[in-house]
Amino acid sequence: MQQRRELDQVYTNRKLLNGQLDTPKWWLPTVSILGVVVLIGVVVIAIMVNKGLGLTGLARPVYWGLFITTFVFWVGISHAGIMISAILRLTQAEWRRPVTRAAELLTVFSLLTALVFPLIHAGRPWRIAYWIMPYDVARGIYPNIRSPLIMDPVAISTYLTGSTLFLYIALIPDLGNLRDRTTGWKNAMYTVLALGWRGNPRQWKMQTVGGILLSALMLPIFVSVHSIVSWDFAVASAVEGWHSTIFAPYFVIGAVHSGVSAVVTMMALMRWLWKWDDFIRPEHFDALARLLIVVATGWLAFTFVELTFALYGQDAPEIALREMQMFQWPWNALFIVFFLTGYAIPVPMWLFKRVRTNIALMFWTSILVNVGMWLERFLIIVPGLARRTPFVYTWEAYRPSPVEWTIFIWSFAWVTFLMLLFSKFFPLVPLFEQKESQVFTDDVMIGRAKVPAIVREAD
Amino acid sequence: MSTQSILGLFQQPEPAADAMDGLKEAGFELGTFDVLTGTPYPEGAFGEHVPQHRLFRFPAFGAIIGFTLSVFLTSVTQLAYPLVTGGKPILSIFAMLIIMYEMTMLAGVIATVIGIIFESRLPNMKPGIYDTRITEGWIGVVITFDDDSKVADAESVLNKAGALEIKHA
Amino acid sequence: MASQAVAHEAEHHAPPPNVDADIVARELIATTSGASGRFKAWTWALGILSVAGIVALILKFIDQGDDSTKWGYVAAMVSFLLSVAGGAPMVAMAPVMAKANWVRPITRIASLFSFAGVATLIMLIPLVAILPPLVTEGARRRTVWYMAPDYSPHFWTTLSLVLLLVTGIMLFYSAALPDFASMRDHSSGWRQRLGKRLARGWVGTDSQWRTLRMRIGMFGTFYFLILVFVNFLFSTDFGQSMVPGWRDAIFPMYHTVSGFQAGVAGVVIALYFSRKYMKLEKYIHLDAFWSLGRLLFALTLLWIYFFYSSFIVFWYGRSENDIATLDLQIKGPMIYAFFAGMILLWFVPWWILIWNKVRRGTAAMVVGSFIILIGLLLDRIRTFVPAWSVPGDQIHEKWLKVIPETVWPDIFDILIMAGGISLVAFIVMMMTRVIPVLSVWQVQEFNLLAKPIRYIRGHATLVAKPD
Amino acid sequence: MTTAEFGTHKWGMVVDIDKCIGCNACVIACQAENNIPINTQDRVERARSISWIRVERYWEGDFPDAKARFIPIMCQHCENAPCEPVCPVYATYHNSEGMNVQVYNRCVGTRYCANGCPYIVRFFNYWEPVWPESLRNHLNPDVTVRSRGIMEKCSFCVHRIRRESRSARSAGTEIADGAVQTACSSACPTSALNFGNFNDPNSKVSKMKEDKRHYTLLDQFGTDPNVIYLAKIDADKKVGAGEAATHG
Repeated sequence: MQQRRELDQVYTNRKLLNGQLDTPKWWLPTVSILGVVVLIGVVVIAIMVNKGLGLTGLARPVYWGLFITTFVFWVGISHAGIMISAILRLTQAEWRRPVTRAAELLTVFSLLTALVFPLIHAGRPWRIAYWIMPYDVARGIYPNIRSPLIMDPVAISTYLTGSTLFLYIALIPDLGNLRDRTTGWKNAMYTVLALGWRGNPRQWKMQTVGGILLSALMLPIFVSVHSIVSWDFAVASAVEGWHSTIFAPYFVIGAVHSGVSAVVTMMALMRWLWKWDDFIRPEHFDALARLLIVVATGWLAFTFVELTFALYGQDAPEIALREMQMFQWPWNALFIVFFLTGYAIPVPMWLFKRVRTNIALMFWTSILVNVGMWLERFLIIVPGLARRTPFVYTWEAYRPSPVEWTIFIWSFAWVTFLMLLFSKFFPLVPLFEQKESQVFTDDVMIGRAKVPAIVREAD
Repeated sequence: MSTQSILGLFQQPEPAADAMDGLKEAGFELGTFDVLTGTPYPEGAFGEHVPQHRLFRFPAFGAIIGFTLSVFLTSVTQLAYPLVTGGKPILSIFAMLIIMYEMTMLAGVIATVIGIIFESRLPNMKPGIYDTRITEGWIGVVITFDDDSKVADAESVLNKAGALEIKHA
Repeated sequence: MASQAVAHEAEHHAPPPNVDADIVARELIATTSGASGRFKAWTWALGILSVAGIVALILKFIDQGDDSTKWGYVAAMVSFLLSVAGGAPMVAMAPVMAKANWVRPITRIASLFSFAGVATLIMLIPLVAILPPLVTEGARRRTVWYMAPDYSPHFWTTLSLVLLLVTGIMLFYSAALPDFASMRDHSSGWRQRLGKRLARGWVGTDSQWRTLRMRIGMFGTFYFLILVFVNFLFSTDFGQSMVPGWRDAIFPMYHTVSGFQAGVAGVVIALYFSRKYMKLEKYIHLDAFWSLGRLLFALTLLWIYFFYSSFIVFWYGRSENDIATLDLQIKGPMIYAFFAGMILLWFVPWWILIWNKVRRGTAAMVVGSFIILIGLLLDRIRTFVPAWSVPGDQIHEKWLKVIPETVWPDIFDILIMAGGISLVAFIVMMMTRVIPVLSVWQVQEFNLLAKPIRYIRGHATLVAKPD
Repeated sequence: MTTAEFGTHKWGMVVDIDKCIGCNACVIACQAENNIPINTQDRVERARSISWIRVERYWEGDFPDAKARFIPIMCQHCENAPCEPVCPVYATYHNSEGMNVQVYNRCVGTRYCANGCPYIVRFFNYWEPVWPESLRNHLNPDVTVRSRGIMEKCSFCVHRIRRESRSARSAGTEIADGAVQTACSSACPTSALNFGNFNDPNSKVSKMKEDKRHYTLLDQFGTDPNVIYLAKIDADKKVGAGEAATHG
């Protein structure tokens, strides 16, 4: 079995580094097409900043629309990374190994994208220097830390910094691997990045202990980020649909739901694009789907409690709002789609092992989930503002403008673009974790049955 | 006297472990010889001496620094610019708590990362003797000497354990 | 925390060797009989206390049955018992779902707690009788039963609690079948007869095992769902809806999570004592304490998270509802109970359990668990006592106009609380006489699946992960 | 905490609904005074019109005895304003004279404040404001012209207050009661809108707000507004008539 593993490592290197050592044929065309889309998006953003937010569909009383929805959506997606790599690392789930890095990447890039939206949705983005770089000692003007819009950047940048560093630490051994496989300028680059990695026990121990410690530290941040995002809405006592104490955990579990689904989507793509069939295997999808069933059901429970307590007050405006959200055109249609795609279609399907191990089905169901989760945020934010309370004297619904839709599409193109660019230079599957799982897994014979087993270090 | 080191390469963990044992018997003191692997092995798998580390101090220090900084930042910001908003107290502790929390965690994480890099003795621009096959699953046993007299018996130990190749540097 | 690394070095040794299956069965079944004198004394004391508590409950009902404002402490007690006795079996379930090996030996001790649901039920009965109807003097108070008939909260809460008890016992029993069988084979006297009757002809055929696992999974899932539902119903009907302005969507979840926390704490305590006084060091590994410690730590953080989530929203939104709630619960007379609860439920355990060394030991773990339980009791008091102290003619108002007086516990309340807690302990202790405190077959399975091995030169454990 | 305790003035308004005839003079006056861009048909249709004060019309009772009611609504200058704490740049805050002020050059246009406001009296400039050639020279020099991308709202005609306080200071006197009038209050033909200082116990507004009929809008949000409304007197209701007799 030693023999087999030794062969395996060469093979693992060859397969998992195929993105870096030799470029797949589809790579360049895809990246260039995405690049064009990204460019268009950037141009549209520039036009909007230049001409003004009149180009959006926003109108009183709906002052926040597609941008904030998409912002929340991407922050939600960013919860994939730490969910997979931290929680599953702490619970020592073996099947996390091939997806940890991709998940962390998704975190980093979706956060980068999310940060764009609050920026461009402001009336005078150039003035936001006041609160991204806030400490204007010269004029004695300081930001208002009581505002959730200050807590947001703080939390998100904390999360972004943390997960970027986390990503890098976990990347070092693979950088060492790449250094050994490359020549020329690439070799120089990897040599510098690998910081002179050798793989002696001390370094490996730091990898394991440090990984666990970082996970434990990232976990509370992970929870806090989306909670703070949810407080953007929950603190507004005058908006019935928003002012709910359950929002923090409700948003977090919703984020995990959409984030893990996004990871599933990405795993399927990785398996197809880079032909990593023997590394990203059906059992990984199976495990993730099991996790998703639990998460989705928990999320449904939170949704139920949220709704119950919205109506609990039995105040006319609140009930009117919920009625609008669920039974009035166009919200009712969106609500039905949201419920079907967010829960009613995927979760019952995942109950069958045949679906859980079918990559194509998992791919599509996970995409459905994210459609639903985006709609959920939309249905919380926009009808919440388009409420029909006393003194709201303009009642027509908010309709997103083409500009908003373009920028919305841009965000997806942008994330994918960054992912592919990264995949050109760094492995998407952590090689050393892959090899470690081969060292640490074994088969034991119990009676006649061959059972997969894991080596746990004794301590 | 010149510090030099030799690297014995093995394909299997067992002979590498034998080599480590042999080196112990041959009276090389711990720390002068080490094992290089392409993947983490369970602790003490090669009978190597498990390295000490003080990693857990770093996040603690970082958190303390971050916390003090955040207390200073948030409170001074509000006191230096005392504007009343929404009837909230000038020093709104419950709003401050959130930012204090984030900054504490951030400093903790950064300190931990610094700690990991420092404790794994990186960055190390002169890693010393190495072989690229180690990242292909080979296992290297590296011995460093102060005096060249012991090179020979180190080599003999490695050969006895069945080293496929011995590199000098 | 650096010292942890050193300690880690010190205790870096081979894992404890496995014990043969037949020895496991004999030794574990031996623990049921031959109770020590100290054990007997404690059981008697607790039994007397419980009886006293029940008597006090009856007397209180006769004496103050008409005045709902006096019953806050009983409500708090029910919530507390529901948390401990209801939450503990979850400790068995959740990791089993995650196929964690360390939990196998201790599932029994956790599921024993479900019998203590009897105590919860006993405490609930007078409360149900006293709970004000939905409609008082023509005005319907705010509940989750919008237009439902008047008896809904009373009926459904009781029913769901009974269901919880039944499901818990079924969960226990379906996992206990093989042990009854081994009692039938290895013990004598009434235990043997009991085993004979309850083993239902268990011989351990393949199909029997399959149905057993299926049953455990099924009842476990049911138990979880019902438990969440009970927490939801009780916290809303016997808590929130008693206060006009109290509208806190997170509270049911808060109640559930702190319930799990109390459950884990209870299990840790039970584990500690059975390990110490039944000489089960061989079977209850420190690994179990370690994992439970991490679980407890996470739940401790969750508590403060849930609390803060609701608090910050109240703090920003200044609507009457929010202010009324805050004034009643933490600004009002209950502020001391609140802060004490916060310190004991979050800060102290957090600071104790953050140390890996502590989580690897037993003594500090059990201290932390006791602290958590005390904190939880205080927390329940500060939520339920003010809630019930709202006069009956106000509870259908839109929001709370005047903060009611603090209700101090009278002699009845103290007796009832002491009785309730000791009743739980009493029931669990008695159950350990009936059936081995550790599940025999699961200890055997644990030993089967986890083998200490030599990995090249190092020591390790090989843990099999069957589907 | 509230700012009324420090600072000599606590400006506020008392609106006597009973006197309001819904003539919209206040709206026009405000529009002219505060350089508010013209609400073209397009802007009104897109729900992007700006009116710092508006007169809402609502019906009471059913046909045939339905009654048309009017209520002028402007920024309520709440003591516990939901709009203030959410602004990341202190662009809106509570000043020492009890007013909820909007600082245009700090505003970055997150529109968070507008979401928080239950009275919908905050407005966002979606475009650069434009006036027809004929009106270019009619702009009020005391009032900033708001550029696009920022919020604006009723300022209680703060420039008038400043003018009066300046002249009073130079004269070495206090601001006399009634000396400061907002554009709307001075334009109101029936003096339904009354502006003054609540800190001065014998100012007109302080007296008026003691009226039995006084109430504030949406008090369930606990915003504690500085705009007090006096309820409509219904001639058919005997009780109301009695109150009306005591308070002219």
